[in-house]
Amino acid sequence: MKSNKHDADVTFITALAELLRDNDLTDLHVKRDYGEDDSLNVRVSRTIAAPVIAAPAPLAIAAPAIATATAAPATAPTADDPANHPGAVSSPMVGTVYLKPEPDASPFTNIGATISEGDTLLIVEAMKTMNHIPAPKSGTIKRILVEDGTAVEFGTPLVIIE
Amino acid sequence: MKSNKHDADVTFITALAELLRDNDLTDLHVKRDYGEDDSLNVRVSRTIAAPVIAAPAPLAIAAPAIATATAAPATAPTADDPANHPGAVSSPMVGTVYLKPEPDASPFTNIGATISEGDTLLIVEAMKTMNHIPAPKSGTIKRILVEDGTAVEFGTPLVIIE
Amino acid sequence: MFDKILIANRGEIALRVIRAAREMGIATVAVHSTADSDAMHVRMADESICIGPPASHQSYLSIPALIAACEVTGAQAIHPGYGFLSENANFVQIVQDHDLTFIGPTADHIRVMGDKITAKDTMKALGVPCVPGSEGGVATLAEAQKIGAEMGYPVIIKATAGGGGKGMKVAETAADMEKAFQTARAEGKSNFGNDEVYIEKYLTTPRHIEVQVFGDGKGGAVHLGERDCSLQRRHQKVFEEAPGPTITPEQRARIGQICADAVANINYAGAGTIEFLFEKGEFFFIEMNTRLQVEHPVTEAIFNVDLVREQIRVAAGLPMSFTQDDLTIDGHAIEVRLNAEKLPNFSPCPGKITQYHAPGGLGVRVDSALYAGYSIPPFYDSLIGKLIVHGRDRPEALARLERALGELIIDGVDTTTPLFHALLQDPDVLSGNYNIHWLEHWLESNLSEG
Amino acid sequence: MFDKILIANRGEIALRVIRAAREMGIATVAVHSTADSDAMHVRMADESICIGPPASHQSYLSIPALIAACEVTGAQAIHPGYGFLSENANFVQIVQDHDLTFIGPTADHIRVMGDKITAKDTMKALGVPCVPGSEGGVATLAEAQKIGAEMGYPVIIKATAGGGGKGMKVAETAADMEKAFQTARAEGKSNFGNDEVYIEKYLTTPRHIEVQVFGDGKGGAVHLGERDCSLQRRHQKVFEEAPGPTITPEQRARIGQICADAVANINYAGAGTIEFLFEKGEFFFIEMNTRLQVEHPVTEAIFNVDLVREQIRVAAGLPMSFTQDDLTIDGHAIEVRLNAEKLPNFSPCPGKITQYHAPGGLGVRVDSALYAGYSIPPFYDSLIGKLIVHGRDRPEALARLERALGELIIDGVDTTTPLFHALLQDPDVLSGNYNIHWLEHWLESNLSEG
Repeated sequence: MKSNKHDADVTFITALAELLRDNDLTDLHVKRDYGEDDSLNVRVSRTIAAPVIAAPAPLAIAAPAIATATAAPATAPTADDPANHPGAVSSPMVGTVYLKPEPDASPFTNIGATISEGDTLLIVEAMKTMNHIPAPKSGTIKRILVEDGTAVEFGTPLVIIE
Repeated sequence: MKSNKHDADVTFITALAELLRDNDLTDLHVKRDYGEDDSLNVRVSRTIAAPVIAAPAPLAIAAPAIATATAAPATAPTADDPANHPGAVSSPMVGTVYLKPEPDASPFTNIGATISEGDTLLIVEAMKTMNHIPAPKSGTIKRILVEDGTAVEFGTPLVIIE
Repeated sequence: MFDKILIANRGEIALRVIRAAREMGIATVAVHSTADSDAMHVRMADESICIGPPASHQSYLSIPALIAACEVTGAQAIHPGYGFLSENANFVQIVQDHDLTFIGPTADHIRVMGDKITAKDTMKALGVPCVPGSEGGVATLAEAQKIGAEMGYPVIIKATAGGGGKGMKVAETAADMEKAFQTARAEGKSNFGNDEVYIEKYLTTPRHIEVQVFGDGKGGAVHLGERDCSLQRRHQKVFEEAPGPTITPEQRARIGQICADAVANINYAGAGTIEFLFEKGEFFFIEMNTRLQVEHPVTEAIFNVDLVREQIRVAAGLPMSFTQDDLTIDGHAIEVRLNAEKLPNFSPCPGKITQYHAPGGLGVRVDSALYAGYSIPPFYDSLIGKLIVHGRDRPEALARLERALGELIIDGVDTTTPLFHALLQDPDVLSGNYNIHWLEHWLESNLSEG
Repeated sequence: MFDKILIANRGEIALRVIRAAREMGIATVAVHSTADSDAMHVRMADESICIGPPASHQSYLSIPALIAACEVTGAQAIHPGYGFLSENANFVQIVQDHDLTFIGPTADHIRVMGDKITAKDTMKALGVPCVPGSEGGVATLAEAQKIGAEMGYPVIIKATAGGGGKGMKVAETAADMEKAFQTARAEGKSNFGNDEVYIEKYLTTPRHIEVQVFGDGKGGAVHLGERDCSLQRRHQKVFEEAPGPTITPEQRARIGQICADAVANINYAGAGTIEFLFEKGEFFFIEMNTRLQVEHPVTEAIFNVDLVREQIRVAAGLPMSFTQDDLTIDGHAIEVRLNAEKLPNFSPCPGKITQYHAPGGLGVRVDSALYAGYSIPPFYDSLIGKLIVHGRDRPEALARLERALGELIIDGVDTTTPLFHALLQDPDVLSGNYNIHWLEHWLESNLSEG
């Protein structure tokens, strides 16, 4: 019983902490009465290591933006950049992506499909050569990040396998 | 029984500490009443390493040093710069300092001398004109910061009166 | 030659003079106000000396401070740059009285050219074409009306002591004369303490064309062609080019020779600029500037000469290093003035420069005292840099200007850079089809909308 | 004219090409490795595309990646810069096979000039003076000894396939021949898989003089005088100037005409450089570089032309924009190469640039892809910038160089800047009295002490 309460409490407080962090809060008080003689009083706080990030430093070290150039999108990977996903398969070359072997054929694979290591995921065409891109591991196709016929750079994430 | 409670409590508090760390928190209070005569009051806190404030900022905003120029001494006043002394008398003009009215005469004043507001402290010669620099207040000459015959800029501290 | 010179100025022009001196092996003394301790000209000079508090009249305009600074540093000559004391005859006299050399013309030449009527009379006598106008001051309305009738309207009434657009009134027709005459007199009186006025033919859409001259002080002189500086806002030039897009080689040779002869005739020494209004193929003298101009780099670009070096040479008694025959035009150059000003009102915008990156590559020159981390003080002129481009012809120079503007990064303050990006989209600017009123009209119809 | 070109290079030369293209209104595609995502050429181009990982052979040298990058971006032509694929005939062929334009000469011209013996035979047939030497390969020691006796010692034995100083041995006298011959063969074999050698007269203190040529691909060609690039360390140029301080106008006109005629004769297209050793008034052909050189800006400065613009024009089938008569020398120019290298060993010094401030003012050009905050990656060449100065004569250019070096600020990494400060104190550099061995000797006696 008590152990159950502990587990329940930890789960609850964990949720609060996540809530705090996800919402970038610094302080949270909760007083919870579960019934007679059964109450919980929680305070969760957090110091954001933030003042450091302000400062003129980033400005000074930020790279110059060239006014007239229609700059390429920033390449710095962010937390939710699919390229950082452990199951991401990146393009090994510059080229044009084809998801189907021929215009009228069905795609090599689909979201949700189960694939085996070595199966062709898609084609990257470069220099009129069709390069089959094989699955580096077996698993399930979670996402397809490119559209048929689009250009990709070296390193562009193509699909996510889990 | 008690031991069981301890175990349970330790497990609970360990879980709280992990929770704190995983969520990057700094402080956590828990007051838990499990029923009559059975309560737990926990505070878990954590100091996050601070020295983040270092950063390359000062470098980036530091002014360029010109390699070939024998640059003038840095003019930024420091804590023990006499110019910051509340009793400092600064030169109101560019020129050459003379501590004596004539080469063979005695100096206008000396360290330790008591002077009255308006007394001549020294002369700054500019454009062949001898400018008598008067004491802005009465007091004792604590320091004479310039030598006879040297050049001074606007703002150069000359003497300190206390 | 001098061992050491003092530069009685600040900002990019002080830097300009330091650069020339350093290349000649001459040591430099920078002077500065307390507000300019960290300024680039202070850092770049061999020595520096603080001459006063921020206010110009107590520092950069303080003659005793400047003379004393020479005395304590042993500087033998003073380069005045432009602005400040550069056209102050009294200063020149005092410099000479202290056995120092003023790098520029004599006090007499500055005095003569500093008075509009004397300047015009002198130039007329030297054969320089002038705007038809009254011979000297016009004392009465009746006389003004007589002159207006003879000359043909429109005419302009100007205060003899005037400047900066004050004390100037246009009479479009005879009916306007009375009011214009009285207003100009009143403004002259209240602004300059002198109600004398003169009358000139009024040109409707002239260009501002100025001829660069250089004299050796001993009766020798050359011209270095013209600059077209018609793009002005409130009588302030913002975009200058050389050669002038509408000036023919024959026109250049003719007016250039007239100007060179004129300054040779009076034994003028050093750099000077004779400014004209130019309309329908005719030049009309406005005034002579007895100093280096802000826009001198466009002339340097197309002739591959260093005008500041030449000023120092002549001041030291050396002959000029070029003759008229050496001076042939190579290509086309444009300068734009980068001001720390916020559009659309051109309000001054001092502050800290967080990032600075100058454009580079072929045919690009930047004259600026900026650096990353520098704080532009609020006490002085808003000119923070000049971007000068040089190409084989005008289209190449225009393309290069646009390219270079795109590379320029000045962060932390607003600048006039967007104005030039916009101007480079305008067909009139691209074709060179503008006059001294063009920019004011353009600003009205463009910038107010944004 | 092209709408869009791809630049198959990085660093300052990629920037150089982007600048020319932008001034011509041509869109640009930058390619880059993953190590260069933040590089200036990526930021400056209209579009950019990542073509591979840091290693050059998988990115900047990857022909399939470059062709694919053209295909996906629609670029119609490729500018190779210098280095990387700029003299790779196979690449040129593949570019053409994909209906793209290579901005440079034909694959055949690159192939002919890429082989030392074929190049020399071709040039000799075209009337270009060559170092006296064996006619083709020398198979036996006996033959080598016979040639040495006829030509007179010293002679040099070189591997046909050699380069970079490998497979080259000097025989000072007849007694040295056997050893030198065997060693050169062995080095050729082990380094280049080919033991064929040839023999040339050995010059003791020659200067490196190179003639800039430009062909229209249709039998028209001009020369743009010479550059003296004798100041070299381990066969790497560090300081280049034009015109050559010891070349007379007559020598220039004669060798220039010979070179222009030679490339006209073979319908050469675009920029090329014919390199000579120069000793006692005689020119001896070394090799022809069928591309833009690092040091091309000194030629641009004294002729006021844009060689990259001209390359693009000719590649697009347009005529050259100048004739030989248009090309007159104006002044003197010097370039110094700023490398991220630590003296005295010139060890590469990649790292983060904490401060960057380029020199400015009259006659100063900076070609550099640096900016404050940029990290120089460790994977590529250590050249991080070029400082080019232009003056009316050599002393003015030297003084300007010293002045500009004093203004340059590159903090965070070591650079070769101190080398140039030191060289500018040396009487031989100031008088132009140097040859291809001078710098190595100077470094031995100067830098090792420090």
